[in-house]
Amino acid sequence: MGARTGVGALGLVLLAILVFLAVSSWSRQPAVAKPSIQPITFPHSLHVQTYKMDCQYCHSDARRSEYAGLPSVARCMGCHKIAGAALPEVKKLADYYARGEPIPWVRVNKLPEFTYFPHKAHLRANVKCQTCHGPVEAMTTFGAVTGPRLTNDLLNLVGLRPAAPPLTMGWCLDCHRRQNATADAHAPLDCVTCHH
Amino acid sequence: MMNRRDFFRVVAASGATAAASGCQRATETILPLVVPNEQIVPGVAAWFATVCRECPAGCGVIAKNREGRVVKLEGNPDHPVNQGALCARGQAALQGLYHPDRFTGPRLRDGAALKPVPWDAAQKVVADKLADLRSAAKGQAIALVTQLETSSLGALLDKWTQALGTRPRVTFEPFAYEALRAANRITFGRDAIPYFAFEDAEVVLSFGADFLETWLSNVNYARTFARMHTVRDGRAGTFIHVEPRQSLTASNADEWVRNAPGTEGQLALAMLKVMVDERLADRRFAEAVAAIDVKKIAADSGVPVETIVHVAEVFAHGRPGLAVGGGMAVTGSNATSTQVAINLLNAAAGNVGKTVRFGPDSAFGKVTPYAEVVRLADAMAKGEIEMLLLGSGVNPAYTLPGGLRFADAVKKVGLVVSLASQPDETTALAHIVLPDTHWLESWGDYSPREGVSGLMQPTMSPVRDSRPMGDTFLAIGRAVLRSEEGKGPLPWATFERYLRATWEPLVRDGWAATLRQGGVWKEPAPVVVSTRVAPADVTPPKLEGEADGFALLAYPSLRFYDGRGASRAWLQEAPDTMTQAVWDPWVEIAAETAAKLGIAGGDVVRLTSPHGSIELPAYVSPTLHPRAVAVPVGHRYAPYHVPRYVPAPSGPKSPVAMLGAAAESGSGGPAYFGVRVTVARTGARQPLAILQATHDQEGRELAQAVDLRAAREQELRGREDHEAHLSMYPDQQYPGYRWGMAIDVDACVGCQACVVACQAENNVAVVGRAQAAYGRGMHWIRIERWAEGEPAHPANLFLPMLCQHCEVAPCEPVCPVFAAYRTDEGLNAQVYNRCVGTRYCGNNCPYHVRRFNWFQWEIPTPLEVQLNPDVTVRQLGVMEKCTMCVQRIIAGKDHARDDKRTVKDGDILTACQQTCPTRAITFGNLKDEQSAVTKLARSPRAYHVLEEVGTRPSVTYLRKVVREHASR
Amino acid sequence: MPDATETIVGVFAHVDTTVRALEELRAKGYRDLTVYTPVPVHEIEEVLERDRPVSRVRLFTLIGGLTGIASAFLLTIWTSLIWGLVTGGKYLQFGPGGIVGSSLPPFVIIAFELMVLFGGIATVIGLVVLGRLPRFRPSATFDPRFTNDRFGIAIHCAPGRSGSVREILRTAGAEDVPA
Amino acid sequence: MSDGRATSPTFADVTRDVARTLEPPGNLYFSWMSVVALILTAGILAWAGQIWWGMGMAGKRVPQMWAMYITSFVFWIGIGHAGTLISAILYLFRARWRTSIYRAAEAMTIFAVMTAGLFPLIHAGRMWFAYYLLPYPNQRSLWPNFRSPLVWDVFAISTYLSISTVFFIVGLIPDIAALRDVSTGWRRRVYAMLALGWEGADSQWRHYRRAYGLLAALATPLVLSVHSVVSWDFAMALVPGWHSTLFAPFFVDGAIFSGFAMVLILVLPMRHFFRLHAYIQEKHLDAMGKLILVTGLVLTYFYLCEIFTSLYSGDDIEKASLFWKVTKTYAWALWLMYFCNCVSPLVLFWKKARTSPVVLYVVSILVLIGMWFERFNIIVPSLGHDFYPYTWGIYYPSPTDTMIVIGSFAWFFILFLGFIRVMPSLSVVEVKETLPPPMRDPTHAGRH
Repeated sequence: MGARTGVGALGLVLLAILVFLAVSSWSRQPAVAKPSIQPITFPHSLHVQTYKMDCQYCHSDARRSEYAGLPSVARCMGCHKIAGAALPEVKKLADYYARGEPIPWVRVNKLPEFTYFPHKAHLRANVKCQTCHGPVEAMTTFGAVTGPRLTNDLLNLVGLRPAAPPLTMGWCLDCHRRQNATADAHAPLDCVTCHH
Repeated sequence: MMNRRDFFRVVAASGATAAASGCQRATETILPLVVPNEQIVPGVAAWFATVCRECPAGCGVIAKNREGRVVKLEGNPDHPVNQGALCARGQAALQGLYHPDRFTGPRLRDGAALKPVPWDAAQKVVADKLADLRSAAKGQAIALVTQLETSSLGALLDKWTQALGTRPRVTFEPFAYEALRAANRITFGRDAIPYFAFEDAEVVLSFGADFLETWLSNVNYARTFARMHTVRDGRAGTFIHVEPRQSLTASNADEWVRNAPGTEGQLALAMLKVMVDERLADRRFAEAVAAIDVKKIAADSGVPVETIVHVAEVFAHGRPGLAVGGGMAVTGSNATSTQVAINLLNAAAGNVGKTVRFGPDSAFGKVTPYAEVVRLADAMAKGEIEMLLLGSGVNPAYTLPGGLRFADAVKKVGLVVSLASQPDETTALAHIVLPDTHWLESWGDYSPREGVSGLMQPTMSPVRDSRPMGDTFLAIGRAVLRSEEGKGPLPWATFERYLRATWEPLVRDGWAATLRQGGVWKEPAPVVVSTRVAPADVTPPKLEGEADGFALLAYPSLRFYDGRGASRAWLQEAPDTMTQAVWDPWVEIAAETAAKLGIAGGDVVRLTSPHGSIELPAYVSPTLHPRAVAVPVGHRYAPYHVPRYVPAPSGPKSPVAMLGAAAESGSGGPAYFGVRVTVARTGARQPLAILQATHDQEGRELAQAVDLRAAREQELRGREDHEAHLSMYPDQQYPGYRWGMAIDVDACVGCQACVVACQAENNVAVVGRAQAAYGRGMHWIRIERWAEGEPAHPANLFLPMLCQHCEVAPCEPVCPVFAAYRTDEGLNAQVYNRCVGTRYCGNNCPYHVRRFNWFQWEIPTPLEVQLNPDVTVRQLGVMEKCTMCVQRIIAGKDHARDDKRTVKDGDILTACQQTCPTRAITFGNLKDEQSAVTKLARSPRAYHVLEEVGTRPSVTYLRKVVREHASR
Repeated sequence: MPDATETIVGVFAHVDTTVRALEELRAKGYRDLTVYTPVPVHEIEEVLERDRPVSRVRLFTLIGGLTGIASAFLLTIWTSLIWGLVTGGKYLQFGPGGIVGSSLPPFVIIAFELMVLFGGIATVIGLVVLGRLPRFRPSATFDPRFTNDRFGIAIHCAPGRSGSVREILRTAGAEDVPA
Repeated sequence: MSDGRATSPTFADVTRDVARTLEPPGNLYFSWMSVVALILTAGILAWAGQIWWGMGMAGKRVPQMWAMYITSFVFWIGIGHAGTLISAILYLFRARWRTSIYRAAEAMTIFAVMTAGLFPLIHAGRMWFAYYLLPYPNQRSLWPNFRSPLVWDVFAISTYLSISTVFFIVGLIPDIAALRDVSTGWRRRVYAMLALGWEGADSQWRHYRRAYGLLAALATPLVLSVHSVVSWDFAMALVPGWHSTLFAPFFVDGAIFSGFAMVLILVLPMRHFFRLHAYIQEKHLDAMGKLILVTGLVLTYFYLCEIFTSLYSGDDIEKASLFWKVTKTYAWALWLMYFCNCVSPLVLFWKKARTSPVVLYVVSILVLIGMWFERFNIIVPSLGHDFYPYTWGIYYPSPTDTMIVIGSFAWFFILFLGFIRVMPSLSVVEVKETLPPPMRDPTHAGRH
């Protein structure tokens, strides 16, 4: 019947607008990281679970700097001179060290250039690494799903609110608000704390 | 230090990707260090102390190193010369370090061009030539010219010249104040330039000394001058300045006396005569002024007798006072006698030993007199010199008077070797360039005055393929002498070894601590001098050129000094405070003269002296003495400025091109005040890029002043209560801190240091001449000059204007997307990534302090390496403005939280505050009753700019204090 | 069309004849009429609207308008409360003791605009729904002349009464009564 | 129709005459279209250059961070006022002379608002982020600032465009149906689709009439509000010369003034080329002339108020701003505006002038020039001489912004020229309504 088609047409127009908005909000945002192909297959799970190493043993700058930092090749070699020296991946490491070259790790977690995320302040507030980086301790190849996704935005638009993927601004804010509401914390909500 | 080279390479690579990526999705790699460097934690700044070598003042500097690259310079708070402050030139030194034109390695002349060549080959050419000359016993045909090197490098080079048997090294500084030394030799029997204790003076009487701009040690003297001159507890010193031109220093005087050019010495004697006559000075000085006719001097100088009497009285009553001579007053043909007269004034007022202190003598006393340079140039012209070695920092082809014809003379030299790190007028004449490292990449030491020895260390690995000058000379010297390392007269492997060896006995095992402190300082024993009083005679200055010409005042520029600073775009873009002109050089012409000759501002005029001619656009000045024209020294462009920022200049622009070669007879110094020029219109027009539309406040009371007596009275009574602010809306609450700033207009001298410091700290873009002229400059802070009173003799007020961080900010509610909003801590925030660029905020800001990115401003490589990693580089189309250095606030809070305490005064210094030589800017927490800023905000002198608009700014200004007698 | 009825159309050239036919038909008890006019004609409406309720379009408008006002205030106040950013010293925040601050006056403008927007769109929806638009096939009784300069009356009646209806139409002055 | 002249057209005449305007156009039309399209292309290229190289391509600077784009934005929004005013307010007042021009005016409104709507985009430094102004749930959890006049603009203009369009389309439905029934071929199929199956049945008319009335009732305050909201872009700001409560009525009046001028500029050639003298008669021109005269006089009054309040305020900064505008760099623009807006409409006091198409056309063009400069004078000189003497400066138009502004006229005319060839530019239904309804018995005629 006529009325129903009219409503349908209107709905179509509305949907088109929504899709446009979703795509436009999503398009300029941090990249969705793919599971990475690294120059050396580094199994986080083995180091964390089997050898019980602390994250900060290697990412030692996290507690004192904006950046968590990567271990120097020398630090890797500190253990791997002996440990697992015969393994093919460790040999790659030794090669890099011998050549005095840095290892070209592929970046997984990335915020936009205009966003400052100080690791130090979050560690001081006892935020777990996994909160943002996911269950790295269980990953053999580090990968992450971060940034907004179209499906999430669409669901968001029609009123369903899926758990936002990590490292979007709304997700950061939600956590800060939760902290302020529950803990005796002062998680800042000033834009300039991260955007300056 | 350490092996930072590899690290720098790594960071430079990732920096480049960061700069290129707008919204890139390409795979990005992150590179770890191969070997950890314990000095550097990525994301955390490391600070290295060194000494600024942008001019011979030798201020202490600490360099902020982030990820292996220096991103900011600050004054070393422990250094006795600058005590933490830095001038605009010091702040801009980073642009020399990362200068796009820097040589990327040694160069060898091939026809008109300089071609890259390996180090070994280049050094071999030099060594071979040296060896040839030595074997031909032509040691005296080898000349070495360097800038002022007071300590180890100078000593090493002297050893080098001795070992190779060359002519003695010539130290060349264009501004070396030879007349001061000569006069002190005459009056006090000591060939030295003393320390002038401005801080202890009650009255300062300056004869042309531009001590707030370039004179001797401008940061040191600005700091001490502020201590003497700023109102504290109702007391303030007085400053009287005598100069034909209203310079920046003259503008800061309580009383500026405009005299006929070259009559300063006679005026000093007239004042001495008045003091003697009024028994304000010892009778023995009567002998010196017996022949003085005050009335005649008044007539010659154009200064009324009453003024002479009044100034003399004020000066004599200062206990102690201080008379200083400088600028044009002491570089003319009568320079030495003028300074002798000033010395007598000091002696007669009993200032010697009090404010004129021998002992901590200035390093300027060690400069080879200009007369020696003239002699060398003559030798060159005669073909007696076959090899000329020029150290870095000297640019004689640009700085020597045109009358000397240096460029012609140098063509007669067989081999010209330059160690300059970037191309200039002299490297254009050189055959070989062996680029020196920048001082921020170098080891060294520098002693700006007796008792102060600054130690220099590399603050990062070299940006370009360059070698320290000392290393180059050691290598060449050994090659010539055919000796090995560890043997012979030059055994040291590197200059660093030599430096360590020199310092070893001095610091013993305190090397690391000394490096951290930036040197060693102790108070040298004062030297007592006796005054020789003799009849003084200051003849009128002899000026070359036509009698009806105008006396040329070729004065050193605050921004460029002798031209060394001019290759820094930051300095080009920071306006000259008096004219507010950027980029272009100009000739200042008195309004009367301009009217007579039919010259309007921006008309290109030709100035001609017997020695040369230059063409410059005119700046019509109502204040200049009508018998003079003034041209600043030091304007030049670096190759990368053209045509990026300015159109290519036509012909020379430096006034030294018009100066004569002769040295002043008394001292052997150059005569910057020595010619008369004719002024002729060329018919062309080149309007200057002037940032300030008008110097008239039109009654808007932006910069306010209060009488000294009233200020004293207010100080006693306290501030009258302001009307309570009325609003229908509840006030904003500040749960934590509330940041605010206080700016003392009385202290601000208008030196532009804050402007450049802000530019360095906040990644503020350079826009070039045309854009700046069209109101598209990007500075977050500007120094305004407001002229009050009669146009020919105005009182100037300097008003630093930056975002006022208003509590009821007009810019915020108009922003549709919350890009402008007010933080919980009272900052007026601007979120760049949210900004859409409607520019509504920019219209609605009554102070017009918001800056818009009209274009994607270019940052020529490798200047992008300097960018502060804590501040976003803004994209085209976004608005930006002062953030009160929010990145520093965040860091300061972070440090305080590490110590489990709240932020207190001094934890956070904004970049402008940190560098201010006169401490005019105070930043702090307005909620803290004890903080300095709170106290200043409640000062009786406090006011807000455009208070009636009701924006309730967080920046409080303190009125300038004017003296009753300042009328004239 | 159910077989039980027959449809008769009368084409008129004049308003007064159309009105006359309508009055006649109504008097005879014919209620199932459709009148086609190229323009709305006051005289015809007078006859037709005599015992009909007012068009329900206005209800759509009212509901749309009120929805607009409500959603505007909800949107503006809610977004202010979830992140009470301060601009120009004005704010609306959750604070100690409930909502603090005041920046409501500007929200009235948003409310006004949304009232008009939602009201207008609802009106059109009302028109579409009540007017049974759009139609993809012309109704059987429609004649293209009706949008130009002719008036039409379509009567649905029991098959046996078609004769009398035709008679009424002709008598009233119908130009044409197609079979 | 009361004068009941013998020449009064019949219903069928109306349908035929309107259908005639939609016949395939001649060479003159196409040559005009190509000229306009060429200018539009230049404008689009200029805009592309501005997006690529930056906002600096336009002549803006500190202190004139707004200039010709916002001038043109306000100008076009103002033009967009006449259409809905005619169709809504005059409808409610039952001003019957509106019928012959209202379709063209409404189309003009929509196209003018569409043109105006481009300018905020052209003006924004990062137009690719303009969607930040729209309130929609996003992953940033961030909403626009509803306290900003620019967000009010977004709401006001999008509402205005939506309601005007709805109004326009609703008005078009019966007309298209009429055209459908007299046309053939592909045109018929297209019209059939657009007419939504309108048949003119009483069950449609009753809702239609009610809906149209309600829309008119909603649109009436909307017309007044839109330019008020636009005026608040200025009135809410602090700038001397902007910060005035006078602005809302001042802008609304100016908008109507310029809107009617634009209507005349469009309708007079239409009347000439389509030979619509029977429908757009002298009395229509007379009524339009009167409206222009009245709004012009009111505008003059507002100008005087503006000067008076500025002088009477005792605010030195306001006074300095006024003095500067009247005597300095941009004085020529101000005096041009006074001449065009205050002096030139005075000629319309004479009935001869009001009924002369040539005079009306000249006055209308002058009024448009004057009204463009009015906005220019509000924006550029006010900003150029505001609170802070340090930054006072002169704005110079650049080739880019000049070309874009000229291009906007091309954009508007290309839309309008296209429209009049595919859609009835004269309302079939409403014109018929104003004609005497066909009666067999003439004694009924004239009653209403």
